[in-house]
Amino acid sequence: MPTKPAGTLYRGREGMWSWVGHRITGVVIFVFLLVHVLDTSLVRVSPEAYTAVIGAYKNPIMGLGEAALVAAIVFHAFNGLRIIAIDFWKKGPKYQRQMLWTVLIAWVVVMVPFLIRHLTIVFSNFFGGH
Amino acid sequence: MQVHKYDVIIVGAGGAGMRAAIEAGQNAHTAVLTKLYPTRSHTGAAQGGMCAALANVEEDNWEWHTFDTVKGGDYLVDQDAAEVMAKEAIDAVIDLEKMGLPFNRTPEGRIDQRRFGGHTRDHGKAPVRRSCYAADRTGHMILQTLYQNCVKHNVEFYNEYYVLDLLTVEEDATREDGTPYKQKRIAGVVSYDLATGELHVFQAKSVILATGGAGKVFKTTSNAHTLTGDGMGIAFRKGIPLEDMEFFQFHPTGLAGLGILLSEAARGEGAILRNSEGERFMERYAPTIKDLAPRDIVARSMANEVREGRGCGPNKDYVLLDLTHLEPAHIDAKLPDITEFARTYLGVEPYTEPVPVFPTAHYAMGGVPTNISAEVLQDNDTIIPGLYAAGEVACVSVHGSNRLGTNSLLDINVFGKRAGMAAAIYAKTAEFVELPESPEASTVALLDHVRTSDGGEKVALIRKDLQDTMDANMQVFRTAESIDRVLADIATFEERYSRITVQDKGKRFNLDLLEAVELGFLLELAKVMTVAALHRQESRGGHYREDFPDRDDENFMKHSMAYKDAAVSVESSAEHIAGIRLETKPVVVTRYQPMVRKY
Amino acid sequence: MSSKVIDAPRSNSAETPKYKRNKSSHSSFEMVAWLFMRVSGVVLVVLIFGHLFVNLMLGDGIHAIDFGFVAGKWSSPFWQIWDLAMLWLAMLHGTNGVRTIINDYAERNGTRMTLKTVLYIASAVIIVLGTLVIFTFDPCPAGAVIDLPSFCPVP
Amino acid sequence: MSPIETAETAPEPASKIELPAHVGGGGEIPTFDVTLRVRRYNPEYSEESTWEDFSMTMYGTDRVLDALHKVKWEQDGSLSFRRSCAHGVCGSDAMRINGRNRLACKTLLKDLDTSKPITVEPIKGLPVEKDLIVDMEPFFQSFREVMPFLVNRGHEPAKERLQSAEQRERFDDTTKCILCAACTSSCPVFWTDGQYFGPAAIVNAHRFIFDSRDDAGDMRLEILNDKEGVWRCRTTFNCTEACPRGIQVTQAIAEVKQAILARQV
Ligand SMILES: Cc1cc2nc3c(=O)[nH]c(=O)nc-3n(C[C@H](O)[C@H](O)[C@H](O)COP(=O)(O)OP(=O)(O)OC[C@H]3O[C@@H](n4cnc5c(N)ncnc54)[C@H](O)[C@@H]3O)c2cc1C
Ligand code: HEM
Ligand code: SF4
Ligand code: F3S
Ligand code: FES
Repeated sequence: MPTKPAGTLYRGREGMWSWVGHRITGVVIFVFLLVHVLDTSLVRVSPEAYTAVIGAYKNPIMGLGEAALVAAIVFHAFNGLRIIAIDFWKKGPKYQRQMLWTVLIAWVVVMVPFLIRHLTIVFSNFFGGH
Repeated sequence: MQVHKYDVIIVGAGGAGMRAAIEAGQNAHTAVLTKLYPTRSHTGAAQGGMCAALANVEEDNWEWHTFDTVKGGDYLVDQDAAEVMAKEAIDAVIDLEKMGLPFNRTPEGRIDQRRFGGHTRDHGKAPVRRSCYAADRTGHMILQTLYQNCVKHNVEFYNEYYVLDLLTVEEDATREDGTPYKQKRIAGVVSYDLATGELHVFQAKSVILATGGAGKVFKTTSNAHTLTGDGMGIAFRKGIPLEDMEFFQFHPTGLAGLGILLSEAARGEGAILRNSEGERFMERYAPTIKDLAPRDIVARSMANEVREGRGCGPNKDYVLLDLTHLEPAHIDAKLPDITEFARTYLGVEPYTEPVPVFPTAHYAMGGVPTNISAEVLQDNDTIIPGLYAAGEVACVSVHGSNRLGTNSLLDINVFGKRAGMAAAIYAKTAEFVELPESPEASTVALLDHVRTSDGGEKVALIRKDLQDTMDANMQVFRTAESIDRVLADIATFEERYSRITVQDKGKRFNLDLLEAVELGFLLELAKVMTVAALHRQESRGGHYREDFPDRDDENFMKHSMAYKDAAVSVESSAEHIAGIRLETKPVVVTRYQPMVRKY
Repeated sequence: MSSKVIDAPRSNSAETPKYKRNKSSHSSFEMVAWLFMRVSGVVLVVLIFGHLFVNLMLGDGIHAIDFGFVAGKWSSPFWQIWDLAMLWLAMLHGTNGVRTIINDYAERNGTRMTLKTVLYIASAVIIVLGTLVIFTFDPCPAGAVIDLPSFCPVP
Repeated sequence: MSPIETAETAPEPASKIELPAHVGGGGEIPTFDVTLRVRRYNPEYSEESTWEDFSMTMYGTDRVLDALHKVKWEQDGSLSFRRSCAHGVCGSDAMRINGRNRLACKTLLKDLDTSKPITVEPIKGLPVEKDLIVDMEPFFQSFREVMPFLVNRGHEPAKERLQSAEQRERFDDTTKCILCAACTSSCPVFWTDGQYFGPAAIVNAHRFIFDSRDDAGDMRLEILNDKEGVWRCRTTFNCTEACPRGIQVTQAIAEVKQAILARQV
């Protein structure tokens, strides 16, 4: 029996792909947040447990993950502001495409210095050792 | 097969059908059967406007409007009907406004009006602003507004139901003078559900035909693929006459090769026509009004240029509509739609390049004869109780031999409303006519024949050949020889049609099958048009006979009435065509005696 | 002519019954939720960027984070409120976002209900837990083996 | 808009001009070969749908609709699709061409990449009936549910109701809708469960909500405040990109959202 619509992928434009990105980053952040609250709660259990878990964040794999998370948050945040502008600014819908480019540029502008700093710390500390 | 029972059945959901449905739906148990979703109807393609002597922007009155209509139709108009239409035009427009139609507005907030070809003040003294419009989408707005109001009034629609037969019975009756005759009565309709391939019989006290035009008998046409003259064809097969079928309007400016309409408003804005030599040829044909001459004259002039070798393009088969001397801003403001058509479909930029155009088959002036109450006539004056027709399928006749621009949107509203009201009133008192025994039998036979016939002929090829010969021989110039050629061709098409093969044998959405059925109607109508054109040995309005270039009021100031009649043989027919009997009907003249038609 | 088999399209079969619109809701919940997403979004930009900046960019970045860092922060009511607001807003914002996504993609009502129940429970647990942690947090627990923040009384 | 001017007010054009060579004659219309890859589906024979390729030679002015006709008329009569006006005003033939919703009659072949097969599929999210034909009932049902008609409770004037040109302009954009469903069936939210009212219904509600003559705006806003109403829009702009009439659909939806907000607070 036929079940679901099939065929080629709908070739949406910027608007659709930015929404796909927004949705995925939203879920990613949410899942992280759940975990993050749980691990932070360990401070209530005992400082040792917390330190142990936080230690796990300090290896380079997690460091990279952390970078990805920040990338996701920054995109989600900026694009969220774009969506809000589309909703409330009269000319928002007209300039949605331009605003998306602005979001992406702002994302790069924020991410580059952050990555430089963050990754240096992550890797220098790992290799340099404490 | 299922049988349904309604007081009123409306066939067609274009402007005429839905205007009728709004009236009938509120007063009687009504259903609308339509082969397209209502909003797909071709009324939505109309651009220019709908005229009424509102006098919102300058002095005007319905009497002038009547005169223009009569003169525009080259005096073949039934003047009582034209008077009704012009009078009720004002209410028709106001009705639409109250239903929500977003007309353009004057600075005072009233409905704005603009000029259109042939509409004049005080019997031809000067152009008058009579056309009410909504940008260049008047037809779209009318269709949408009517559909919206059908939704509001909960009108029942059967979408994608093709009506293929009228159920009529004949009773013996006597006229007042004692002569016996056969009185036709309407019992209902038979329709084919596209989705399932099932037949449904609808029994009804009143039936309104509103199936629109038949432009697809021609190749180059502004009409939709679906305008195959079904209503006319069905009525004709039931022995109901068709009136004035030789008159078909060719609109001068269709996109070359495609037929897509570029509104008359383009020339109103100052666009001009040029031939391959860059010459503004209308100066030769109509020295005073040039490019703004009436549609029939301009169309003939264009065709003549092409015929004399001054056409443009690789095949020298079109002329050019030149807007390049107009300001781009002006074009954008006034003609956004047509410029978009030119860009989209021909890749021509109207700001800088002239647009290829050629006359395009546009409007059937003829159709199922009705009186001013939209009642269908079975002969010159006997009505068929309960059967109504309105819109392009009908011939009231308010358009005579040449329809004025904007008068058709008016026609569908005025006579659609009249038909709807009359049908509901009739249904209140009338009894159902008993359905004939196995009412669907002839439709089943028709479909079975089409489905099982296996001679290998392709429907699309026959249709193309028909359209080619109609374009070549029955367009703006006609002669006895060219008409004879068409008749000879049609004879071969009929023979080929008996040997068609339909590839799709399924039941679901079998459009292949229906295209074959529609071709049957087209062939029938083409033949009627041609025979009637052969008979009319004069030139009048849209019908121009090169061998008889003048109007002949003495012999031909009358409507033609074509009947399907198996008793007519080649020998007994004046036109030597079997199966069609031609009669005439007098024109109703009230105030305006025929004059020479010049602008 | 070539032809290859692909999945059949969604069709009007028994499994997908004739189109039926859900009963209308007659409440403005969706509007409030929508509005909340925007308002909380704007506030979250400040809260989260501040949070990330302080945690990841200042000082030694992520490596500066340890029990002492957290304890130091939460000893000030300013950061307590900051993080509390962030927790609540982000959780409500994220929960509502995921609720939307479940509404969109869960095809059957049963699945939809189940997923949403799980979501709400999880969110409630996390919010309650987080709140408790922030308020009942003791920066200087007794018997700690590791270094405690310097402001703690030496045991 | 001011009334149409006549030729007298427009500049008088020259009686004769030089035409560039390419308009006066000559200039072949280019022809090219195309392959249409059409998604076929006919539950009478199989519950599976298949891709089928058709090759043909077409002209520079041909549209996808012409190619489909050529297939139907010359190669396979059973290929089924809806169409009527053939110039983009009736809304019959919205379909997914190379992955995007368009009207077949408004998409010229030459504007597509003809070196690869052109894919043609039914629009998404509505039940497919046969080949490119989908069941439009859900779509029209949403349309009907937003009360798409003028409601006026005031005193009926004898003549027309007055409306200023500015008031008329306010909802001009949304009067252009031809109900082709290209927007609704391009909306990722509509695809999910088909419950969302969809952009077309909102566009048609907008047309009346912002009509100064109408008195039922509140009721329509209430309808669209539903959980399947405007709040489900995720501003993906697929609808706006797909609309063959160039309606600013997302903008219209935003205006309706704001109208609901303004009414509640
Ligand atoms: C491009 C163009 C521009 C025009 N511009 C103007 C203008 O500016 N002003 C003006 O006054 N006029 C204009 N006209 C003319 C005018 O639009 C039409 O004559 C008029 O709209 C016809 O309306 P109708 O209701 O009779 O038919 P249509 O609107 O054509 O409707 C026909 C209906 O019948 C149904 N139908 C047909 N056959 C069957 C069947 N077998 N079974 C069931 N249902 C069937 C169809 O589904 C459809 O709903 C224009 C025409 C064209 C083509
Ligand atoms: C940093 C500031 C943030 C801003 C400005 C922001 C903004 C937004 C906005 C405006 C929306 C609504 C999108 C729409 O209706 O189409 C949204 C959706 C969403 N947000 Fe955020 N958000 C932020 C942070 C977060 C966080 C921290 C989370 C996770 C906990 C999150 C998870 C989500 C999710 C899951 C959605 C739903 C996505 C969807 O429906 O497609 N957001 N966000
Ligand atoms: S808004 Fe545009 S895309 Fe949507 S139905 Fe109307 S015309 Fe089609
Ligand atoms: S595509 Fe859908 S999500 Fe909104 S912007 Fe258009 S309705
Ligand atoms: S056929 Fe009418 S819109 Fe394409």
